[in-house]
Amino acid sequence: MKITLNGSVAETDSPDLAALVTAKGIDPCALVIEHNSRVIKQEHWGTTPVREGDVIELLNFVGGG
Amino acid sequence: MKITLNGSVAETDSPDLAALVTAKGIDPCALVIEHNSRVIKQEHWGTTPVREGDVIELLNFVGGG
Amino acid sequence: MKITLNGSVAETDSPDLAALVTAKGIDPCALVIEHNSRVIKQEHWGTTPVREGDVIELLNFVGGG
Amino acid sequence: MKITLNGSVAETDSPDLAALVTAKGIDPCALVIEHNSRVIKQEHWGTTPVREGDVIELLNFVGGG
Amino acid sequence: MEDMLTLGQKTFSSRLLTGTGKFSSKSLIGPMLEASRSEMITVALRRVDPTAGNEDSILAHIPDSVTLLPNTSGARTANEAVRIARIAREAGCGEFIKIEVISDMQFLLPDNHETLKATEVLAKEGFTVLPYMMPDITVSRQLHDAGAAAVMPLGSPIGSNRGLEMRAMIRRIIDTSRLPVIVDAGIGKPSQAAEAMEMGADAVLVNTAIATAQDPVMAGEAFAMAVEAGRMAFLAELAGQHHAARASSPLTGFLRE
Amino acid sequence: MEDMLTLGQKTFSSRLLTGTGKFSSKSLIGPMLEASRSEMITVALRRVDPTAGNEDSILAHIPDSVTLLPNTSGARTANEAVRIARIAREAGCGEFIKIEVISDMQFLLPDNHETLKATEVLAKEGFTVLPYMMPDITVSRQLHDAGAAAVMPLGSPIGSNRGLEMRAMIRRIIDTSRLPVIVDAGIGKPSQAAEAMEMGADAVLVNTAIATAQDPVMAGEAFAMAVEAGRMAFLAELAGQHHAARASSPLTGFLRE
Amino acid sequence: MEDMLTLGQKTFSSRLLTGTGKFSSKSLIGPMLEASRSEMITVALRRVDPTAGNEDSILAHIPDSVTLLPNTSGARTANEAVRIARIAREAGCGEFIKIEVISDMQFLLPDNHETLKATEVLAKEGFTVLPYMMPDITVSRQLHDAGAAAVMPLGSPIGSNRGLEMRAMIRRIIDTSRLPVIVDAGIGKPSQAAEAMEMGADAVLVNTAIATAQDPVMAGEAFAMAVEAGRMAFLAELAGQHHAARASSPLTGFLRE
Amino acid sequence: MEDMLTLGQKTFSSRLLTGTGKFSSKSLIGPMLEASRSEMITVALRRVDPTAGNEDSILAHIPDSVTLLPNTSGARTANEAVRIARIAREAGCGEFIKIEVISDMQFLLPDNHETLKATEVLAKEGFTVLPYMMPDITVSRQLHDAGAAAVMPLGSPIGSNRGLEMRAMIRRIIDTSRLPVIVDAGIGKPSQAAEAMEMGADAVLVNTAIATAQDPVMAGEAFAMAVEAGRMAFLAELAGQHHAARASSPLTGFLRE
Repeated sequence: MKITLNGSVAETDSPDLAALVTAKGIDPCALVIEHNSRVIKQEHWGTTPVREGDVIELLNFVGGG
Repeated sequence: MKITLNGSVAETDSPDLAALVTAKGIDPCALVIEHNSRVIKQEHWGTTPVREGDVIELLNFVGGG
Repeated sequence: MKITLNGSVAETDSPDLAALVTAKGIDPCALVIEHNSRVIKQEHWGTTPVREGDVIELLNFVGGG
Repeated sequence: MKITLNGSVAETDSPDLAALVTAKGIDPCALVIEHNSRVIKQEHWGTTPVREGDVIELLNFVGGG
Repeated sequence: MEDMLTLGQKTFSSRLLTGTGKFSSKSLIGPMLEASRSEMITVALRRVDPTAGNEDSILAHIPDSVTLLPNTSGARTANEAVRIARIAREAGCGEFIKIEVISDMQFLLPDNHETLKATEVLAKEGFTVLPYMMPDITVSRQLHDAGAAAVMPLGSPIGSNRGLEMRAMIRRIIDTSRLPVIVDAGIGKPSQAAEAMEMGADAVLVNTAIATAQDPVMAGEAFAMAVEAGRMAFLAELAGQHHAARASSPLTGFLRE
Repeated sequence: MEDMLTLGQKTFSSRLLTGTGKFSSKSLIGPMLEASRSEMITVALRRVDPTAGNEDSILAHIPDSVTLLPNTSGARTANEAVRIARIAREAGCGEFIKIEVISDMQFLLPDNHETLKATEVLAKEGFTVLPYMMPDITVSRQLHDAGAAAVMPLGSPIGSNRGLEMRAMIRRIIDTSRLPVIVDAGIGKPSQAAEAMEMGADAVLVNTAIATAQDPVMAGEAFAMAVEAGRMAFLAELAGQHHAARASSPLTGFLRE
Repeated sequence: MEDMLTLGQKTFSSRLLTGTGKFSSKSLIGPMLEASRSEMITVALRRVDPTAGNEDSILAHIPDSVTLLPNTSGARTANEAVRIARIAREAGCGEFIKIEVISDMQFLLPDNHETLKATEVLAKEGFTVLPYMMPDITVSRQLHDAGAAAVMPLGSPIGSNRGLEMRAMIRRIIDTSRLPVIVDAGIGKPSQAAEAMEMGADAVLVNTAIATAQDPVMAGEAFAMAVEAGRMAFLAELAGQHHAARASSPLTGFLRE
Repeated sequence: MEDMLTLGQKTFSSRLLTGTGKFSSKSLIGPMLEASRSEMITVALRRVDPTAGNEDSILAHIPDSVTLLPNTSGARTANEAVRIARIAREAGCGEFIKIEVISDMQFLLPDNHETLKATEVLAKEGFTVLPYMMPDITVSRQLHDAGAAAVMPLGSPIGSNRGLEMRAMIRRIIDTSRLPVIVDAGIGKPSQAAEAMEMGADAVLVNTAIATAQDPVMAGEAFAMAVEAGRMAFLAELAGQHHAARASSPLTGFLRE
């Protein structure tokens, strides 16, 4: 299905956020996920389904002044 | 009748702006009159009646930076 | 006899520097004595005679930047 | 004969300063000549002999601040 | 040399704007304008004080050749500034307006946001808007987009004579602005006016320093010359400063073997 | 207004001294002098370079109406400076001499003590001595006692265009000196020249900033105007700076009940 | 001496805020925090770059004892800043947020009006809001009214190390603000941090100067000492400067008749 | 880190020299020395005033661990300075002497030439000579050749608290001097002491600013920290300033398509 991931259209078949993170090979620790404008806590990634047209932001903290 | 003149209530019996200026003893040259939020050109002062409750500002230009 | 003490002429009958200091009622501790342009250590004040015309400076350390 | 010209030893056979200037091909106008530590006015160059060991400075004015 | 300053529809050869405030006598304004060759001067609008007696109007001291620049002093909001501007124009003062909106009564520093709102309204109404502002690049760009004819960043507080305290930001505004930049307020000495022009400012506005000098007429001439000197230095492209010294006379060892 | 500068036996109406160093072409010197109305200009003395070919002398570019100020550049001791001064005078350059004794070859800063010694000798010989110096009140007083005609404290290193780095000490010299004070070296912008004059300096000497500008003639005119502006500001007695703002328009609340 | 800084609900003994940007290695952040004893540090939020590989998170280098101050860098409008702030809080970063709204991409100067709007929203939502701002007294007062916990006027552009270019306005903000004043951005040397504190600032934020030093750990300690020195000088009430000299040794003529 | 200052035969870990002048009470000197960890302090020599009564000596307030630095204040010539120095040494004050020769009684500025002459004499006699001087590169080099142990250029007039007025020349002395450079006089704030150290000065001497503070003990500690901060910044090699901004957070557009 098509989703908007970090601002660009992406193709995925991950059923939920946890699967999406694994599929993308991203270190889950300190990862922040905004799912359709709501931040999802890590414990709920596995139970948050990914659906056609979802807007998902995968974020983390970096050095900044 | 009562009017609001330069922000304070005033009593006058001047029928028009020209009379009001004379009554107040103000030099008409370079005087600016705002009558109920409209500026009245000097040639129309004599034909602009003063009525109960009018809001009148008598203004002029002064030194400023 | 007459001596020059700290820049002004003074009259004294003190036989030696130790006596002079006592006569002047000056605290000897941290006092510096220049006798005819030579600094005299405290242990020699008692054995340094004061003679007519001697030039003596009684000095001490004060606050300075 | 040998002279010291502008700080370095030089060989010349010019009998006088005027001849020296010509020999060196220097524009005489605005030229300043110091001959054995004395400045020689231009009208005397022709009558000022150059002798063995003379110290001669040929100078002029240049831009400076 | 044709080096003119254009503001709105008008073109000026003088880059020194002056003001009418604080003169010990109005009769000094005429001679000051002549000595300074200033072509634009500010005036303020106030309620008549009937008790004041009939001294002559400030306008009587300003020749027709000099463009009037009414300011909106006294305004604390965009709406008040807009109202003053409209009265001034209807009173026959022309299209020029200096927007001055001040809510800080201690240092008399302008309110940039209210100034921007007033600029938007008055530019649409055809005024030639000269907004007095805190030096702020973002607001400077917004004033351009709102239709201002120039920006007037302050050097330091009004009447403080503290010069170009805001030098660094003013320079950035000059380097980025698509509008003429007129440094206004706080310029207390000709050297400061010259420095602003050397930085590339298009003009400066000086009132207090001229009006409060022992000799305002001579002071006006002095500022005029300094502004021209600074402008010419800008046009003549002086070299920048160097860390080291650079000999101005030849360094050749001299009279030394 | 008669506001003249007197140095030795001569009186000048211009307070801008210029220099002949560093011009891309000597032919610019004449027009620069005309534009700047400078009445005194420095020249240096050097050994002829026979290989250089016969270009015309710098003197040919300086009108007789302008006073020559030969400098002693190249001298590292008082004796060398004295010798150069004597040569310059005997060569017909007149009585004026700018003493410049430099042993610091990195920043070209003057040696005050050697400068003082040379001043003593040359003043006795009837020269009009203008010593270039590190700003130092003690030495300034000694130069007066030695017979100098003025003191020339530096603003910053020669040719650095760094302006009045030594501002604070120069001001103290101006406030205490019984001789005219001419700020020399480092003045890179008209605003800096104006500031020196506003402080009460009697004149400034500018060479590098004029000679190295893209347009030296315009730069000369710019500095001339700035010097005059600063002088007029000094005479017009401008007010000092204030900590707080001082309204230039009336503060009466306006159009507000 | 108990001299604490209170921001929102928290109290700090250190008045030096630091940042996590620009370190050559994240592993320097821990030792720097220890050396500087800084108790609050900024972090930024960005999209994950899957290509970047899995380096450890910046958060792993910040001990729990140090308060996180997420910034809204990247935001060009109030709405974007609000969104970033909410994400940061929901991600567990706590109540503190540094609002940074920048539309000027050349000098990275903040947009005061958008910053004010974001402050109003976030303060209502219970954030402890620290807005980064152009030094502007009017906006400073409005930020107070909008519920900010402090104001963060800039000294000079981010990362420029130009120090307190805006000194004069910052001083006025300090003198009038009812909120703590934290000088942010541009502080490049300990002396500049000390000067801000001597003026009465409540704290300073330093990132670039520490992170880009050859030895960031030593630099962090240096800034910490300078901030404390400046604070103590403020508390110890040093005397002001004098026009004249004041002898520090007795002036009595000595050894002289 | 072993970063010691060596003057003559002695080595110091503190780079803050202090003075004993102007304290409201001598009893503050001990605690100030403890708080500032200063290891060298100045004292002056004066004729006893028999009428003054017997207050305790200044020396009683200075622990043996602190090196005495007698000054020659009061001297107007090299000879007077030499005489005072000899008396101080014979009185048991050790080898250190601060040469202070002042003929300018208005601004108390030193006489460099007399200072140089005194240095030559005293260095030959085995003193560790610290000459107080006008910042002058030529004299600085001559003082080195004359055997001084350091040079002490002034920041601004004694007791004026005007800071580093002579900044530009002091920097040049630091960059060229083969002797330790101790900035003396006029330092009125910790930030100014830090700046001197950041420039590369080896130490600073502070008296008035500490002694006249409301709380001299806290002020002493503040200056000590500032000196250390400035020194560490110098050693940590901070980056220089940039014309433009340098983002401290990533500039990647964020949350924006």
